[in-house]
Amino acid sequence: MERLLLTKKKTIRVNEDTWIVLFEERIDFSPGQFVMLETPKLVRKPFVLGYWEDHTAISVQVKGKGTKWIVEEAEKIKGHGPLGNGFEKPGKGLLIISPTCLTMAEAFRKKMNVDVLVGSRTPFQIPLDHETAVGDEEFLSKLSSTGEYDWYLVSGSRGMEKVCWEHLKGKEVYFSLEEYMGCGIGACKSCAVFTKEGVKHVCTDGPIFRGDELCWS
Amino acid sequence: MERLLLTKKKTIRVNEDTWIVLFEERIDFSPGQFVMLETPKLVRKPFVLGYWEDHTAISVQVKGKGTKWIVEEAEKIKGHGPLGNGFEKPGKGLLIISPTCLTMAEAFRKKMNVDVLVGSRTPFQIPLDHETAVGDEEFLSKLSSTGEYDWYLVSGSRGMEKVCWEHLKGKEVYFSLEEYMGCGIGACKSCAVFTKEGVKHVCTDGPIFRGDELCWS
Amino acid sequence: MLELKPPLVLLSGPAGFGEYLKLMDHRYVGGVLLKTVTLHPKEGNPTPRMADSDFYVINRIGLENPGIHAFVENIPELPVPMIASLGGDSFEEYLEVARVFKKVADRFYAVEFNFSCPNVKEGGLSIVKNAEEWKKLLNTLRKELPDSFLIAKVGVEGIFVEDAAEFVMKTGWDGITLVNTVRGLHFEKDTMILGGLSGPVLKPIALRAVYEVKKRFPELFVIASGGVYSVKDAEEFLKVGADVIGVGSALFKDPGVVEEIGKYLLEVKR
Amino acid sequence: MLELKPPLVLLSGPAGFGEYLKLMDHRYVGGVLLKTVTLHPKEGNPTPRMADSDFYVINRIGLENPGIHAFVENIPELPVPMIASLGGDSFEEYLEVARVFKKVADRFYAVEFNFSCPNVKEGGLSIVKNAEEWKKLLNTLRKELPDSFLIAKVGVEGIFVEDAAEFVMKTGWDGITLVNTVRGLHFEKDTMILGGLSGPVLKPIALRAVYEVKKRFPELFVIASGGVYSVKDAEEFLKVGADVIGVGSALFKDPGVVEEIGKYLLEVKR
Ligand SMILES: Cc1cc2nc3c(=O)[nH]c(=O)nc-3n(C[C@H](O)[C@H](O)[C@H](O)COP(=O)(O)OP(=O)(O)OC[C@H]3O[C@@H](n4cnc5c(N)ncnc54)[C@H](O)[C@@H]3O)c2cc1C
Ligand SMILES: Cc1cc2nc3c(=O)[nH]c(=O)nc-3n(C[C@H](O)[C@H](O)[C@H](O)COP(=O)(O)OP(=O)(O)OC[C@H]3O[C@@H](n4cnc5c(N)ncnc54)[C@H](O)[C@@H]3O)c2cc1C
Ligand SMILES: Cc1cc2nc3c(=O)[nH]c(=O)nc-3n(C[C@H](O)[C@H](O)[C@H](O)COP(=O)(O)O)c2cc1C
Ligand SMILES: Cc1cc2nc3c(=O)[nH]c(=O)nc-3n(C[C@H](O)[C@H](O)[C@H](O)COP(=O)(O)O)c2cc1C
Ligand code: FES
Ligand code: FES
Repeated sequence: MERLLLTKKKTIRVNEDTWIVLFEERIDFSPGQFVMLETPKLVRKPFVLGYWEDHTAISVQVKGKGTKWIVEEAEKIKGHGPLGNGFEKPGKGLLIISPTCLTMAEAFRKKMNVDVLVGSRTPFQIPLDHETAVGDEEFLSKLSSTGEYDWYLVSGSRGMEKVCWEHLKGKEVYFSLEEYMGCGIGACKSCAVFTKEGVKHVCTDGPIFRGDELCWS
Repeated sequence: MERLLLTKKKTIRVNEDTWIVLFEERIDFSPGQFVMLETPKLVRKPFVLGYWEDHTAISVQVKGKGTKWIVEEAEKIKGHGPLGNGFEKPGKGLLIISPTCLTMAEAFRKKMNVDVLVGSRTPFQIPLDHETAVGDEEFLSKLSSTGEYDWYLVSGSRGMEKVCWEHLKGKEVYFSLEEYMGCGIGACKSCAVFTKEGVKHVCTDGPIFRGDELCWS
Repeated sequence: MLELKPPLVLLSGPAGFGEYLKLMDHRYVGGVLLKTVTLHPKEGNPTPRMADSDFYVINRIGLENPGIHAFVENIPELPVPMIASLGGDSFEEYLEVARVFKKVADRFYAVEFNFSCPNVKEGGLSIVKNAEEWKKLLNTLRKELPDSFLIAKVGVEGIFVEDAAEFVMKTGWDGITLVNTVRGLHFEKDTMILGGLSGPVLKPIALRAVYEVKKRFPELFVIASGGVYSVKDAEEFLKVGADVIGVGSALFKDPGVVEEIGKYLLEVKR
Repeated sequence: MLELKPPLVLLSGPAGFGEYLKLMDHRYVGGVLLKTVTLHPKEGNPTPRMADSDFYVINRIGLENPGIHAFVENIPELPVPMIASLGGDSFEEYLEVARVFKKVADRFYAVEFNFSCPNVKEGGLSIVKNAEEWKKLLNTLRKELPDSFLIAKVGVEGIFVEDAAEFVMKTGWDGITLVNTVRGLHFEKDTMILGGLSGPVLKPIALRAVYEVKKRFPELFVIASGGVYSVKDAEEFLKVGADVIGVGSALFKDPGVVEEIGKYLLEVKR
């Protein structure tokens, strides 16, 4: 982990509200790790690291002021990282992700044997060499017809997580969690997740957790 | 007094930090009156009304965020006015002003018999058909060599006001005062001026006061 | 209950003695809280008396006002309901000001007592800090003005708003205005301005105050005061239970927005 | 006097147990105020625990901490001076936490007591609201920890900071941290977050608090807490008399700026 100063190289639009942002600089990270990036907001914002077109890259869904700035205005971006724990698994895995994890998926493909299912609410604006689904209906049907994998990693909205947890009952499923983060390094205790073993923190104990560790309610 | 919506027509640079801003709309006002204009700041800001190139206009010295916005970014400007009392005097008068009152001077020239002395800290970037002075030294020398007038009106910095009060002792001198203003209409009591008759308010009792009414210290 | 249509008041201070009504459509203003009046006339503080930053307005007007005697001789005539605001520097002054006001009390919809005035006599910061003395004052004022709709205006300093609300309830007052300005210090270049903070800075504080008080005392009438600058702000204060939305320094930014808030409140609260 | 070089501390909470030091040059950090520790371990509140707006950060962490017993068994090893922060839910808890802490007190430069914790036992909002009980607690803690540099952290609610400072002085404490977060309410879409406000929102309030306290008690050691996000902010707090500049939520924005503030303080306060 160190302080970063990243230079935006280019942005690529993925769907209605998500962009891939490529950086000039390379960051040495393990799949699953993230960075905290400074924006005009008061608190740095977390983004999962990945690759695109051979560059270190993130995918950003525009949600508020900070993400809008990253996509539209930023040239240089301060931050710190890589943060959190990397993830590595033998066997064949399926990543079930939202478009904000497209870049992360590339990082997984470099190190692990994975297939990818990307679910989006709005049509994709670039070609992808993954299984894709647009809208809930198509997503659910594709989810039902996936083959068997040794493990699954889900990274998307809260809704997507719940649906997958139901659908993949009994399987080895992991979740990359999103909680509001203040520091990303274990200092502030804002990113709590209540697990069966008690309170843990997404930034230092995650971001990836085994589904059966979590309290589903 | 009414609510205004003004359209910026054009800006003309007067010196290093002052611009004349012309509006499309005409406002019916008396010389000496002002408007409160809305900017991105929380409180509307006062500007003396005047004319330039046959348009209703103000002169704006860029001091902070609000004035910068008016000069550089504004297209439509909300406000209210005209506010304060107009001023009319028979006889021949001399206006001793800073560049922020150039537009006001035009309003006086339309109704009264006045000469104008404009003092600026930085060189003028447009030709003016007034007596001008750049820097303190030239200003003081021109002030000393002005002829006799029936009355004088000073409108500039606090420093300029003091110097003129000293120099023009015994004469009929008026001052257009500047105090921080919240409302411009007598509601908030922020624009107090302590006169020999007690507390008055720049927005409702002024903005122009006779020099011998004021408490000089 | 005090019925104001819309449930929107211009707050004491920024509302002056009604000057802003000239710039607004009266249908959208439920009432005006007049500038606080004290026993003796006050000249107010030296200038600068106000400054504004990105998210607050700070003022140290110093309660410039004509005094209660001049006030009762010369009550403003306004086209909307008026609420008087009274202040004092000591127990005795609050009481005296209430006595003088009594003669004209029926000209007002309600009367608000501003309890954030410095308590000079006791050498303290405000009458609220001495809970027992303040309760006594609340009781005394209630008896002095038995027929008026009595509203106490309090801030977050020196007392917890929950406790203030409890005292106000228990002494038979009708309402509370939450919150008054919080003391602040602002540097304008090298000049220090010590004053009260208004505007957006107060919004989260006032929302919390209204929320906590309404949670405990749903029947207490609450005027929200702090950082209402938009319809969305007004909506948030309604969500936490405010009965009336107060707007103060937003008038300095745009009386038109205040009208919009009034329009919105007329629709949702008809 | 507590000598910190530079006179800059990372404030309790954002500073965690020193994690940010990994991202900073230690020469520019005078000390770290560790996260508040309570008698019993606390799991903290449900999420969301924090949100940020244009001019404030709001948090409702709920004092998640390992409890004093685990803490004293596992004191962080940090490359800069450490100040402990202790909290409690009642008179007895404060006292008990101090007793356990006593064993390891010499490992710390100073100890700060966080007096903004809710006072559950008394059913009140904070121990400060009952002046007599709070004074008694201050006296008791002073006797319990006779050799520690004792700092009281207070907010602006429930008490006037001037009065709080007077009590702290009179009971022989060494310093005061001004101010703790102010209670606020923030809407994140439709979700209400009730928490404490930090960041720019606190700057004018904290400046005023430090100014008023230092004016009355120049000899009282004051740590400034509230909205220091730049060298200019630090400069303003020095002007009003702060002995030490605290930075909290600015860490979330940019640890680099905190270093810059430290550099600046090393220069002006060598
Ligand atoms: C470990 C982790 C990794 C993430 N990786 C990515 C990623 O690769 N790509 C991506 O687009 N997004 C990612 N997110 C979510 C992303 O951080 C938020 O969408 C972003 O912070 C919103 O910033 P904003 O300033 O635009 O929104 P704001 O204006 O601050 O808020 C807009 C909305 O976003 C929510 N929000 C704010 N901060 C967070 C947060 N930290 N986590 C979740 N929701 C938040 C708010 O509650 C609000 O509803 C990640 C979150 C976590 C915790
Ligand atoms: C009756 C009146 C008429 C005026 N007419 C003009 C004019 O015609 N042209 C012109 O350029 N300026 C005029 N001014 C001054 C002008 O209003 C301020 O310079 C302006 O408000 C600064 O706004 P800002 O947002 O740029 O500055 P801010 O960022 O708010 O502050 C910058 C500096 O300006 C000072 N300031 C802020 N508001 C005022 C104010 N109301 N009066 C004086 N100083 C202030 C602040 O103390 C600060 O030092 C007039 C002022 C008054 C009272
Ligand atoms: C210039 C000014 C003067 C004020 N004067 C008074 C006053 O005399 N009495 C009072 O109770 N409140 C006074 N206030 C406080 C306001 O009534 C109001 O409570 C506060 O500004 C918060 O509301 P706002 O954020 O909408 O401005 C004043 C506020 C300002 C800005
Ligand atoms: C996430 C967070 C957690 C906090 N936890 C504590 C705490 O445990 N104890 C404490 O005394 N103050 C705590 N505070 C308050 C800070 O120490 C500090 O007083 C406050 O944030 C104001 O400083 P700032 O504006 O620089 O952030 C916390 C603040 C934040 C933002
Ligand atoms: S984000 Fe601060 S502890 Fe996880
Ligand atoms: S500016 Fe409000 S009274 Fe003059």
